[in-house]
Amino acid sequence: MFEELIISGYGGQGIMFCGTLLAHLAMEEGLNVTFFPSYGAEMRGGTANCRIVIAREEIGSPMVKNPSSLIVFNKPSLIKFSGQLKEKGLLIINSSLVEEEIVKEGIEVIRVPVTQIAQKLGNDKVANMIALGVYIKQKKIVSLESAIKGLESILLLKNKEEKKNLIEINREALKSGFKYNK
Amino acid sequence: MFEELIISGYGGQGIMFCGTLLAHLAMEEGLNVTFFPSYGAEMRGGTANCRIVIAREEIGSPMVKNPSSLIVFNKPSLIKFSGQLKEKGLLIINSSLVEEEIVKEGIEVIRVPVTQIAQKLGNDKVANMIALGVYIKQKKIVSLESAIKGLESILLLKNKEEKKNLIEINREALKSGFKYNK
Amino acid sequence: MEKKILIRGNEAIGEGAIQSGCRAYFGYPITPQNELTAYMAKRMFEVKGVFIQAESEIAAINMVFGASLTGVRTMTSSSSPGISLKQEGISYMAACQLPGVIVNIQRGGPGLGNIAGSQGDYFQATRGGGHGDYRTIVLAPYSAQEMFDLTCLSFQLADKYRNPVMLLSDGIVGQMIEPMRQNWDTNDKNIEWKVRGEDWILNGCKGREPRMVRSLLMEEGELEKLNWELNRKYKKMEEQEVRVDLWNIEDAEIIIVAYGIAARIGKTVIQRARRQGLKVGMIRPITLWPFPIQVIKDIAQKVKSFLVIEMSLGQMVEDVRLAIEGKRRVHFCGRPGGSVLEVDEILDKLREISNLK
Amino acid sequence: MEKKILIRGNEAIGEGAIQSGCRAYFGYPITPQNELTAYMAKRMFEVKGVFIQAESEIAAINMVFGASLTGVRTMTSSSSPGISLKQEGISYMAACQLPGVIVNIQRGGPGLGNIAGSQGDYFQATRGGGHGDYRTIVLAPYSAQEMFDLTCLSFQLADKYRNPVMLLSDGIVGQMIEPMRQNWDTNDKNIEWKVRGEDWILNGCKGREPRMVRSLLMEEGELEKLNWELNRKYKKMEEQEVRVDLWNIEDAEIIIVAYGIAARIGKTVIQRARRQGLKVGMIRPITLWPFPIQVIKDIAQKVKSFLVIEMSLGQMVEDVRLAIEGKRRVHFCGRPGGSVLEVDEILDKLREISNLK
Amino acid sequence: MKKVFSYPESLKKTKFSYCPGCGHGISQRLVAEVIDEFKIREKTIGIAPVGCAVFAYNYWNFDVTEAAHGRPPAVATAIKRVLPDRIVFTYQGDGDLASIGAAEILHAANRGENITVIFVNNAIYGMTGGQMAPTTLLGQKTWTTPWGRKAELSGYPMKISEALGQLDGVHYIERVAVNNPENVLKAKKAIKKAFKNQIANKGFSLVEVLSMCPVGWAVTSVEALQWIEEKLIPVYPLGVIKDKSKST
Amino acid sequence: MKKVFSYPESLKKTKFSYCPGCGHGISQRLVAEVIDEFKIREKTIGIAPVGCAVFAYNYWNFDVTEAAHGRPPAVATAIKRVLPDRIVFTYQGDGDLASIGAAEILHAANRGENITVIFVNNAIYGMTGGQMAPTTLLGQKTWTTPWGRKAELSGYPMKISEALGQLDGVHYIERVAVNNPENVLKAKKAIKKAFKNQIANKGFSLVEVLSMCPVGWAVTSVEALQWIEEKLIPVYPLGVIKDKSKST
Amino acid sequence: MVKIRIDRERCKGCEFCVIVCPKKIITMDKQLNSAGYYPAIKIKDKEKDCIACGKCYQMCPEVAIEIWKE
Amino acid sequence: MVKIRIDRERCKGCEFCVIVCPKKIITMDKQLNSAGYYPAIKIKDKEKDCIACGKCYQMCPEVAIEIWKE
Ligand SMILES: Cc1ncc(C[n+]2csc(CCOP(=O)(O)OP(=O)(O)O)c2C)c(N)n1
Ligand SMILES: Cc1ncc(C[n+]2csc(CCOP(=O)(O)OP(=O)(O)O)c2C)c(N)n1
Ligand code: SF4
Ligand code: SF4
Ligand code: SF4
Ligand code: SF4
Repeated sequence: MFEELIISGYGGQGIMFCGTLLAHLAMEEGLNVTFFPSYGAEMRGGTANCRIVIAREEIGSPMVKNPSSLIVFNKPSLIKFSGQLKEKGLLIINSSLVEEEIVKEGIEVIRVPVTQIAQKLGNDKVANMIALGVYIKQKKIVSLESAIKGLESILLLKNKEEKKNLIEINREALKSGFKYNK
Repeated sequence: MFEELIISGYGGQGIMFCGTLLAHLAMEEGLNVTFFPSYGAEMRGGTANCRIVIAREEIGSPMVKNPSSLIVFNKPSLIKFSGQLKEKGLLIINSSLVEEEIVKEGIEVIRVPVTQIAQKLGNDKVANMIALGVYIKQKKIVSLESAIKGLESILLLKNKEEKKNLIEINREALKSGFKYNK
Repeated sequence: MEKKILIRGNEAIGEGAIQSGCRAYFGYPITPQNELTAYMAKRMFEVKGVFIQAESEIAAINMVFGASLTGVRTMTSSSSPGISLKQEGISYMAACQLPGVIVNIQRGGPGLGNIAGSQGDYFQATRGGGHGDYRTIVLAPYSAQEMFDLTCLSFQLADKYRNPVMLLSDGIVGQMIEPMRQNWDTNDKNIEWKVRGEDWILNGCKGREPRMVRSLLMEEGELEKLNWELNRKYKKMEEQEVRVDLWNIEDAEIIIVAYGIAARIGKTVIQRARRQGLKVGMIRPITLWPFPIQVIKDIAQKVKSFLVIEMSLGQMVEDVRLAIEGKRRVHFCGRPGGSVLEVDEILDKLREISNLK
Repeated sequence: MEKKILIRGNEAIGEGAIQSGCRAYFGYPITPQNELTAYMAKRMFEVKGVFIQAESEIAAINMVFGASLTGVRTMTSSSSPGISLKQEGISYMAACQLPGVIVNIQRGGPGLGNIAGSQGDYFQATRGGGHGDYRTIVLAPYSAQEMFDLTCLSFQLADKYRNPVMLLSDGIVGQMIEPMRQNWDTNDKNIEWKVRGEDWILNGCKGREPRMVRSLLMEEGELEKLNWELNRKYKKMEEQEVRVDLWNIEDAEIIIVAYGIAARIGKTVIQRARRQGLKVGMIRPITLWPFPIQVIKDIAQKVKSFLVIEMSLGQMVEDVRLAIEGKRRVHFCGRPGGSVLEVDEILDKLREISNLK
Repeated sequence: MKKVFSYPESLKKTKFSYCPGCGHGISQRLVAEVIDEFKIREKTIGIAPVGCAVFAYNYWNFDVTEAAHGRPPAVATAIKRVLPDRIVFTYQGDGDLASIGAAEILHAANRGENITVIFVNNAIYGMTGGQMAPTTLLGQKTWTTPWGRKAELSGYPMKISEALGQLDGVHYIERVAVNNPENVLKAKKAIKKAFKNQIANKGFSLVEVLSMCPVGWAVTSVEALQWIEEKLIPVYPLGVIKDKSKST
Repeated sequence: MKKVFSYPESLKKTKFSYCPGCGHGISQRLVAEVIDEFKIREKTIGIAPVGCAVFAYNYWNFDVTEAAHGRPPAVATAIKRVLPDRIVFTYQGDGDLASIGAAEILHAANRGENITVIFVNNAIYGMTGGQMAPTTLLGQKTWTTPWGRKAELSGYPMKISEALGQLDGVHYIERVAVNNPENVLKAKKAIKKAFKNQIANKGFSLVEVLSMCPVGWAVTSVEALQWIEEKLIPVYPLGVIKDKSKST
Repeated sequence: MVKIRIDRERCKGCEFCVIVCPKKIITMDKQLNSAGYYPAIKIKDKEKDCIACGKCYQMCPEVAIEIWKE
Repeated sequence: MVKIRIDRERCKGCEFCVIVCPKKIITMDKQLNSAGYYPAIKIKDKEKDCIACGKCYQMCPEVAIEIWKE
């Protein structure tokens, strides 16, 4: 297994959390993993993206150039990265914000209106978890159960006295992503 | 000709002026010359000395280690440098301040009570010129006339509106050094 | 199974310092090392150490100077422009033989440059960007694990030699998050640390003669004497402290020499090159100074040629050339300004080299 | 006969600057370069230029940065510790491609050291003590005459390449007084000087588009682009600006390589060695960067071995080794900490070398 | 119809890269307006700091350079000395001016350099992600004061303008804020005065602008306006700190 | 017979290397006496500056280090933070403290570090041979102001103590002189207070000592005493500049 | 008559203009602009109440507002 | 009775003690000391006038003076 993933979107869309959670899940599965974040030239706003490599073998460069998978949350990200996707790669698009139809051939495209689904769940901040759910199901890096366990433990670690309902809604988002039928 | 000279004494005894004047005179004679000053670790007081090389050929290092001549104005200088003097070297001692008799063999020693002579001339600051006069006469690097001319031009340069009597007394000092009979 | 945690390179350095007993940290914000300063702000408070956000990098290195004088383990960190400002202070520490760890998470230069990872400060780190004939040991981690481990080693070596040690990493390894072994006791109270160097530190002259620590040495020959003393110490480091990581050397015909992030990229290159049938191995200097001269000399006997890869216009390549002394061809592939070396480009270069007679 | 004047090395630099049209000087006192700062205080007033005793070396180099932006020829000077403090600023100037002259009258280091002449900052000067892949041209005068001449050349090269140039001398050459040709018009009013670089300077955007001068280049590949551009410029310097002085080379069997004050000592050594029948010559690099690699390579064909002499623990010797690539033995004789190389010691070494097979 | 409030000529059309609600945009517009009003655009040279405002050269429509962190006063000094008939100003954050650049501002002020300084005090290091600034308030949580700034550990909110006011070289210092339209207009007046002083060769003038950094303070943009009113102004009172024209 | 005025224990017997008539010897003796009187010699760490006083480690009979030029406050801060029960002080010249080290002193003061600073203002750079200091008087001739200091070119005599007085972290600042026996005794009192404050954990204390540099001023030793009285004190008036114990 | 123009693409949605407008002419849009912000927009039919006081202009950090007057 | 001692070798001849002494007990020597300075010396027979005010001690930059009292 050698998976190279780029996740990209606006700052504030939870890109980094999505990526670190995935890295954590991979680590818990005993895999090697690297996570590399990148912010645009601007402090805030603008695009943010991260690169994740997951592999059984030792990981050399963490700097993914031609990802095998790509998750994009907005249009600029699609424009920027879709060309770099490997042949037969996986592309997950937040169809709530990205209308574009034209993407290159020979890749698998999954469109999911993650922002809408998230809004329905009551918080558009969990769009990231929905996308992650979709991704995990596709790539089978980890089971849904492990993913949920990982998510909970990380949220608990980060926000010691976090309200339960934050965990709740994130868990639900992850689940609905996993169960989403394209 | 290859002359290496060290002049040494207390700070304030006019060591540096003495040395630069000599360098100037040598230059005017068309010789190569270097002058290198050195102050002790302390700002003022302590010893000051300078190293002068005068030669027809190109001068390499200005850092005289074994001088062919040495002029010392005080006891610490004698102690410090006399051992480094070359064989057959010339040693001029300010006998007003240095009583020591024992100096190494095989060198030419001239004792001149330059401070006393200077005091007689009316200003113990010109002791340096007396010593220089003695030196010039010995080494014949320059004639007394050229030396006086050089002295005057330098003093004029340095102190644009300098009182005449400063030039006067320096000139006299140089002369009496030149004429001093050991 | 060992416990692993996911940690950012910069934070791994911080924890390494804490676990090494570092109890005085002085820093000034600069990207891409900010997580380290922030980490220290939090952890020093927890372990009752000293944390000061200094008014500048200059103040920070001079605080390290002061803290080191007292015998506590101490550290500062910054990135390229800030490290330039510390050069005078580092020279003073070297002259006064004060231990201390200086972390440089390199970014793109020269000037303000950018905040991407880069390796443009190799010369500065290994040749002494400061004035005078001094040396600092330079360690170059290439993973989160090494960020931790080499930080610990930095403190040990700094103490062992009473010398500043520089940890030279870059924005990529600093920002990257990776699993790392957590093989320490997480109860801070159990972290052992003690004051070092009871024979030279300044802590009040009770029960002993007053001491002075200084680098102004104006008496004749005094400074020369210090320099020869330092020189002997540096020679000892050259003999004893070289560390290097070899990879796929046995059957290699071409050797990649790379450190830090470039070495990781090099590993990807080698993985792919081997699949294409190219016999490529790697020498990864872990100590950039002292540089693994002998290791390179020895391996040079057995291989065809060398390829140095750096995220710079070519700095370490000089050390490789100095080691090889013209006995093998030394090729170079570099990218400056914080741009990341391309695996494909290096592969091309390797193919080109392997076709050379 | 040409008119000669007796002048101190430091002051010869100052007059060279004035005669080159330098009209903005910024300095901070430090021994052994104080005569230069004092000289500029006096002369700048006379020629109606700008003189500021800055609050620090850091302020001074950043003032040079500012003055250079306006198109005026500008200079700063200091000695070792002060030069360390300027490293960030020099890196910024290199990044912004701003001309300017930086004078380092080296003293003994590391740390506060002493105020004697030394050559311990060679690495710092030639490898860029600051961060990032930049280069400064480094000129090394060895007489009062060259203090003047090479200062003039520094300004020309700085302008030609829009790059900082370092004049690297030391306390001995700086303090030494020697005759120098006075071949300029002593009426200050006749000194010609003009603003340079009308196409890049900042002086208000009247009649043109606004300009920006900056080194923060955050867009993808932007900083890399600058670095490659700089690299091309540096390559051009390497091709065109090498300057070297050869002495008694024709029949030489052993070559002394030395610069600055060490080269003067070397001359005395050679004068004496020749009297003793040793065929010794000298290569004196005048540009330390770009280094006379090819000259050394060529001469290496014809001679037996090399002896590098430096008032340091051995820095330039690396460049000589890099040039010679193991083809000849390169010996070294150095003294650190501001102690002066002994003629006799070097003579001994020469004899030893000439007896080697 | 006539434009009554329009984009100043001294601003390029480029979008700012600042965070939503950031005060830098307002201050930089005010500077641009003042320069327009004095008609000095073609002879002005601006010096951007290292800090969020570093990108000012992308925004201002006149000659701009960027100085090393903390060194704008040194750069400005040299430019003004060489070109005394140009208008030279620095624009600096609190980290740049009061922390790493404390010596440079103190000395430019003490020399009485005839320059204008716009000092944007947002009580935080914005660009590097929100560390303590010298001007950070007691109790304020930042990346490097995770439990709030404590005087014993990190000292006091630094009153650098008051300190500078003690120096004989200083002609004019005023503290303003940009947290409501009235204050913005007062800020503009102060900035105008600071440039007018330079035009009239009066010497060193500095305007301290209390400015929003919602991201650094971890509040919403609108809350940031109140934060200035309720927290910042009580510690840094608005008004003239020194004005040599008025003394005597 | 009993010794009534004798060489303090906290001074080694080494001779000073200062010029005849230099004020450093007096100030350093006063520090030594105060340390003797508080019986803190064995727990004191002194920090010498770069300047004529750099050799202080040869004179003081307790632990002493030498900081890089201008950085004693940073070095002192670190030592005091790591060893809060030791007595830590800096001894700095006007070039060291007010010029290159302006940022460091400002920030140590603002942090309210519990240290003592002896600031020797002799209105000149002594060690480097007599250049202008920030505190040099207008009209004063130095190596770098050959025609006398002019405000337009070199700024004003810097009142750094007054500027520091504006910072909340400062507990105590007083200016004294050592130009006559009465002033010397007052200087000692101030120095004593500055150490006492540290012992009592009161925070940052600084004593500015107006001090003779006959060589730098190009006057005789005796003239230097008058020079302080007639020239220096009118610009730098003696007395308490700030004392938190007294305010309230 | 007064006209105001809010540059939708410059706006970053800070809401300053909304809260300072004495006539409550401005509100926030529900659609993102291309930079990912919800920009300010004029409330339909409210523009006629505008008195050109310029408060929105003064407070807008993006200089996204311009105002015309008869 | 009061006794003062001036360390001839420490003294650098600044004359401070001479001018501050209210009883004019001190003067300058005509002989250099080994460091090249003309040091201060007690004027013969004047020491008995000393009141141990310590002014010379306070002003001496070289800490060259010590004073004893009965
Ligand atoms: C020498 C150096 N040190 C540190 C930095 C990193 N740095 C960039 S901006 C900044 C501080 C910004 O804070 P401030 O001046 O308050 O401006 P703001 O961003 O808040 O507007 C720092 C420390 C740098 N670029 N150079
Ligand atoms: C970084 C650096 N810059 C400059 C110097 C040179 N230097 C030595 S002492 C000194 C100033 C001394 O003046 P001051 O602090 O007033 O002390 P004083 O000698 O008058 O007592 C300077 C500039 C140095 N050693 N290091
Ligand atoms: S971080 Fe703060 S100062 Fe910087 S752009 Fe954002 S709001 Fe403005
Ligand atoms: S130069 Fe001045 S301060 Fe320095 S020792 Fe001499 S008199 Fe004292
Ligand atoms: S003030 Fe400007 S940026 Fe803020 S919401 Fe209104 S138009 Fe948008
Ligand atoms: S005061 Fe001291 S140094 Fe001065 S003359 Fe008297 S004894 Fe000598």
